Amino acid sequence: MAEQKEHQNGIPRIGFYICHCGSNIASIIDVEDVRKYVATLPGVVVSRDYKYMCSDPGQELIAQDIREHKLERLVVSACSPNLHEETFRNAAAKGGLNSFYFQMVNIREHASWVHEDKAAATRKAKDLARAAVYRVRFHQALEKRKVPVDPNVLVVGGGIAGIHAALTLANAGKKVTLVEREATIGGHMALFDKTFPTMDCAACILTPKMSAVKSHPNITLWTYSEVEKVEGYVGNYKVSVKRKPRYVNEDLCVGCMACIDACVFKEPKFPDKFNQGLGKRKPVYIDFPQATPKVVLIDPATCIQMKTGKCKKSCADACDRKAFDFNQQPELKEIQVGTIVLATGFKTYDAKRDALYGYGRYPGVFTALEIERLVNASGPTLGDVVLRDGRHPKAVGIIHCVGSRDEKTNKWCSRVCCMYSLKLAHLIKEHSGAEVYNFYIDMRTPGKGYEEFYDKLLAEGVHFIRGRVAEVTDWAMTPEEQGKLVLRVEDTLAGFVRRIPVDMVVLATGMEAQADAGEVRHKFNIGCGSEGFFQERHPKLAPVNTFTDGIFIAGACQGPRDIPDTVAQAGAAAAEALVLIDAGHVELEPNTAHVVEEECCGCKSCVPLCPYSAITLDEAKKKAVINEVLCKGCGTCVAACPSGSIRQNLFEDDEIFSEIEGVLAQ
Amino acid sequence: MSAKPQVAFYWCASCGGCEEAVVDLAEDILKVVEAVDIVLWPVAMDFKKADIEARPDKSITVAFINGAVRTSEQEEWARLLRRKSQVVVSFGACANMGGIPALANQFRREDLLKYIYEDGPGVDNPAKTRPQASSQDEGRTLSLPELRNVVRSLDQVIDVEFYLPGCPPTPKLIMAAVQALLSGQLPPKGTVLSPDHALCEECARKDSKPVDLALAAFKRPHQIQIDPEKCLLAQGLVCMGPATRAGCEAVCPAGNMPCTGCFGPSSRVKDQGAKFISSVFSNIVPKEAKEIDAVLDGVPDPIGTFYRYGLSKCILRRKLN
Amino acid sequence: MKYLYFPGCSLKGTGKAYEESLLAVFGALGVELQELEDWNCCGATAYMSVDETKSYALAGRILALAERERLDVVAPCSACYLVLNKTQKSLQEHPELHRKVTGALQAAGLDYKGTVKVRHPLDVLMNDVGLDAIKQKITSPMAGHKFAPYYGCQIVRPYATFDDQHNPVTMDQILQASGAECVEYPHKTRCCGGSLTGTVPEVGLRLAYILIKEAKQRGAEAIVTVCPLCQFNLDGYQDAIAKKYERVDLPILYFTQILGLALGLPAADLGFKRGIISAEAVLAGR
Amino acid sequence: MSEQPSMAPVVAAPAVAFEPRIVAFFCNWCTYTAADLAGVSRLKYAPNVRVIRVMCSGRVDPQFVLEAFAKGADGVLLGGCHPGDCHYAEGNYKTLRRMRMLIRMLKELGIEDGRFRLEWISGAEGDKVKAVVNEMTAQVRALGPLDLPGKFKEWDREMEDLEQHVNASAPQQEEAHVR
Repeated sequence: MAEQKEHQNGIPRIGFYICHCGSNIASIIDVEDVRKYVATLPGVVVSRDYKYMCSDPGQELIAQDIREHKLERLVVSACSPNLHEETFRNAAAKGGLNSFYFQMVNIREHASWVHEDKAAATRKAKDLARAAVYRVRFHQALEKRKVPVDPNVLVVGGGIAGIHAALTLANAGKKVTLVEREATIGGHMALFDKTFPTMDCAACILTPKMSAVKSHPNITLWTYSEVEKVEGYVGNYKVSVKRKPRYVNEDLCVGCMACIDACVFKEPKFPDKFNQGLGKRKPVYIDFPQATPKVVLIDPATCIQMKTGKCKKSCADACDRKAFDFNQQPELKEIQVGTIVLATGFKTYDAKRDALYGYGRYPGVFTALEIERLVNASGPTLGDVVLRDGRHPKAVGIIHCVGSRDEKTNKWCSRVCCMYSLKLAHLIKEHSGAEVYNFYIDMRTPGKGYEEFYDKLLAEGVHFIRGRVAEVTDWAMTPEEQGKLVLRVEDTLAGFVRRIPVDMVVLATGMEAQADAGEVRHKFNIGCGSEGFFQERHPKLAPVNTFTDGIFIAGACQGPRDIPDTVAQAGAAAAEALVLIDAGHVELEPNTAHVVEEECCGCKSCVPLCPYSAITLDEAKKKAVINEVLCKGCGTCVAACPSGSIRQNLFEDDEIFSEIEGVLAQ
Repeated sequence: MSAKPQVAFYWCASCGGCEEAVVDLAEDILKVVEAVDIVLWPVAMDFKKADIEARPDKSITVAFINGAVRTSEQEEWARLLRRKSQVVVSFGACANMGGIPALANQFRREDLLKYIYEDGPGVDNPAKTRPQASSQDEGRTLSLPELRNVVRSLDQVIDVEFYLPGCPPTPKLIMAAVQALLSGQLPPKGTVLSPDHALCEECARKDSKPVDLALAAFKRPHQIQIDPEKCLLAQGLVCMGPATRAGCEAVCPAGNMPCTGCFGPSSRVKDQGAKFISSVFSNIVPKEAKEIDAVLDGVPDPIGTFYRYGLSKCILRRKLN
Repeated sequence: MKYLYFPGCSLKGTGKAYEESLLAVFGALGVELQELEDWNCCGATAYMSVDETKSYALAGRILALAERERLDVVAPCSACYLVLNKTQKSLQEHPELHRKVTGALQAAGLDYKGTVKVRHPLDVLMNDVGLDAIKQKITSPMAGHKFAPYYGCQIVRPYATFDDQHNPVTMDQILQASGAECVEYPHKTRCCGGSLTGTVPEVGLRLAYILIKEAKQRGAEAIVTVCPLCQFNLDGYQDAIAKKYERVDLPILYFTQILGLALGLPAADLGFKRGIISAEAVLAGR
Repeated sequence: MSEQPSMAPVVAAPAVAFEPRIVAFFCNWCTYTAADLAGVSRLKYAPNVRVIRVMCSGRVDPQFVLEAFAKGADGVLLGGCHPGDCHYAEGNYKTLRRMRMLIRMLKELGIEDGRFRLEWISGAEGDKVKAVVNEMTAQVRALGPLDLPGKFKEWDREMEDLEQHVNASAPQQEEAHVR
């Protein structure tokens, strides 16, 4: 339906369109009423409602009206501009109208979806439409800014996500710098023995990719390094990376490990972080045999030479390539890239927080990651599943959802724990022959071959008890419980409380954001959700984009996910980066600010307000000047210019004042 | 009727400073007198209201009206002169923005009258007598002008063509305005007859203003020894210069006093006080509300500081109560 | 450091040993306790279930009296601590209730704005005094002694204000600071039997028996607690437990008594004589 | 002189219940996104707020707040990213500083506390949008209508008689200059 009329005394000719969005909008907002009302507003010559404005026919309707009715301005009432502003700008352009003669009204996310009172929601829709109609009169023709995109890419994080993204980009011929905080790439996946549900060996599928990274001519691999600072904007980022000292020259070391044998500590003595503290290592070490790069490093906290300067340095003597350098200093490197993929991963939940599960109090309680190392053929026990006192467990209880789906700790489902618990149950049973009990709230096995894997475990005779474990205790109430850990649980299928005595308890700890995710996101100027994971631009339609253009996220830094999903997402992030690189340039919103030279008095009030140093004082003219390339369009200087001499495209004073007037006019 | 342009001067709620400013034209006033016929100037010449009422409408070429409008009498005069004049020039800060009298918009009329006629320290009025709009005396009815609830700028009462800013306008600006009017080369209606950029442009201290003021405290002029060369804001003084229209040639800063904003804002700014706040306070040092508040305590009278001449033209116009 | 002291009925009656040792210990640590004047019954848990609003008013009166002194209130009895905290929280969260209660208080010439903080002695020792300051004043460490630290239910549930809800450790750390050892005691917040010993004795006694037996089995020479009702239950029913199950004979002490000894205070000032099960072994050599 | 009650509230007891009109300025990156999230999550909240989108809370000129009141808003809500979280590094600190002064000014000019509110709401806090909007709506509803446009009219009514009086003596054919 539509109202049309001829217009009118100097006010631009405005077309107004309101979207039903199926029933998303129309079931709450009386779109016809809004359409009729807006038709009465000054300047509006066409007012229409349509089922789906964003559809091709919807857009065509606009383009046609622009031509037929000589529309000079366009207002669309639909969903959030974050979703479809671009769509309707294009529709305007198709009709021959400058894209920026357009204003979008958000009546779905901000009205129909959040209100129940139809009359009130309709009133609100009218107010918002009127505001846009008032505002759009003042819009000006603008062009997007084009800036070139540097084809080099930075990938942060060398887990499976970062590895996959780096290789994808490198294979496409782009130069990639991969920065990893630890001494080796591989991330959490390198800790695993097998991967569910196919049970293929994690090392077998991961290590070829790790060495491909190392040898790829397009990849520069910087491990033991951290990003210090990021400056610039999409297409043009300047990144400072700190390379931490290994005290071993990376270019000289060939990973023969003769130095480790030669170390003055004859036996490994210090807790081995890679093996979750279950094994020991020397002050000079390599995380694991397939570490990439295969370069040793020295832990300055335990190395005698580093601590006292009084060691005979047998390690250095054993190195025939003279790779040791006890005076190595941190090095700051600067690189230029156009896009960045963040794949900084996750951390596991601290099991000590669930005091009743006894982690840290009872030696028989383990985290899942510790078990991953115990069942690993190259782990500290070479795959032997043993308790901390060396005994072999006869019964093992796996508690699901530790630090997941819990009002008191983390509310979210960590998505991987059910599946890895099944995997560990299988491996523990296989390696030790123990009885294995899984204690679960719900079994969540949504994935290809996942449910089948669960079926297989049931057939293998692994026990499944549906119930959340209340506590793990060493309090024996019967002689059979003596010397055991007892899991007290309400079996919700059987309908009574059970006590299951076991020798080993495995806590299936959930996934959390990295402890420093908050700092990292500040460095890269992206957001975090309330759970602390990096925030994607749109949960469905832009899952690897962030609110900062040119910065993409992949893997568990965005939220809990398993390896297949992580790899898929890493590929997606790489593809998004390639889109920018291959386009060669990006178009930036023209919402920059500029100083009107003849109005400016050179008071400098604006200069210190700009976080990007885009404003400077032209010393000859004594006027402020804004560098449009550096300006990101926040408008802080515009609001603060005491003589109103700074303007901001798309957010001009008269645009906002008329929006205020419009939204309140009755 | 003479062929010379007919000019009227009138004053509403004002201190007389604007009249002084006309006299300050010095010998130039002779040129003015030669070029025009003055048909009304209560401070200097003896014309009556009846003389004006008797004139045909629009027979006065230009009327210069200074002072804020607070009483019914001022309103009546303003409306009368509007009717009789082709051009009305709002003259000086009080006519333009309410001026100092508009600070009364912070108080209710009743509270003001009560204070002045009853509670003030020097008042001896046991009968609590107050002036009445109409009263009887020996059989005659005496009337007094009504005191309005709101102090208004001239353009809140009548339509005006031009504005001469300042408390008072400088002789230079007055002379330029008169010449423009006489020559008939008139700017668009609504123009303020002074340069449309901020005062810093004209201030000798401008170059000494650091890029980043980084203010951690505000001072009042009596609290510090003011450096005669350095930017006053940089010394922690509230100088309204950046938010005030140029044209006075920065006479106050030249006299070692901060600008108090009498020229009003630039044409791009609706509310001088709000805009000044936005500019100067955005850049103070602290980041926490509590610490910010401690800095703001250094400006004990925000309205009197940011709207010293402009409360009538504040977007909110007056205190609500 | 100065606090208001709300003793409640227990510390003046069955829990006299708690009061004596608490006052002695706080005195030795330089913490001043000023007894709240004209205090009344907190209403404990029983009154809440009879008439909630009135019981809030009853506890509200205590808070109102305390607010006038502008000091934090120390409530050593677990029931008092819980009731006062609950009242404080409920008044804060429910304006209607707050209005009713202040109405009642105003009728008695009182008022309550909601500013009082109710503190537990463990909280004060840990967070205001500090472990380091305590350690510095230890003159006769309790080396060689092993205790089962028992917190009971009320100081950590439902409000865990200063310690973990399921595995509180504050008392463990204070006992360790005094030189003693704490046995692994997973029963530390399990029910002591509470009022059940009076109403359903077979359940109450069983619960108490488990606590005592487990503590002894784990090598503790005494259970150390913070709650006068727990202390009374566990100490007073050991004969009945002996008749029904077995004789355990484990002393039940207050943590302030142990800390007092370590601070070098004379046992006579710490109420040791008041216990039913003799604590001779703990006092040996002192 | 007679006392005229022209400073009294213009609005008599309204026939229908008073529904506050609140103008909100939300920054694009945090609070606007949070409002979108509230929508996507189908949270329900009071329909009294009208959002004006700005890129950063730093773009919000105190003039906008005053103008919103003057044009009839009963309340003004300003939403930005949490301190330290600004998409533009520090825009929200600048907002906070100038708005602290604006708050003082509003107080001096008799605008009640609850009518202007500055809130930090991150893109993930859809529930906070709901809570803040509901809370502020209730608060402003309790304060009653501000209705500055009505007040302005009411204030100027004291000039009407005289205006008519002066106009009455004006010649008919002349276009009167008075407003």
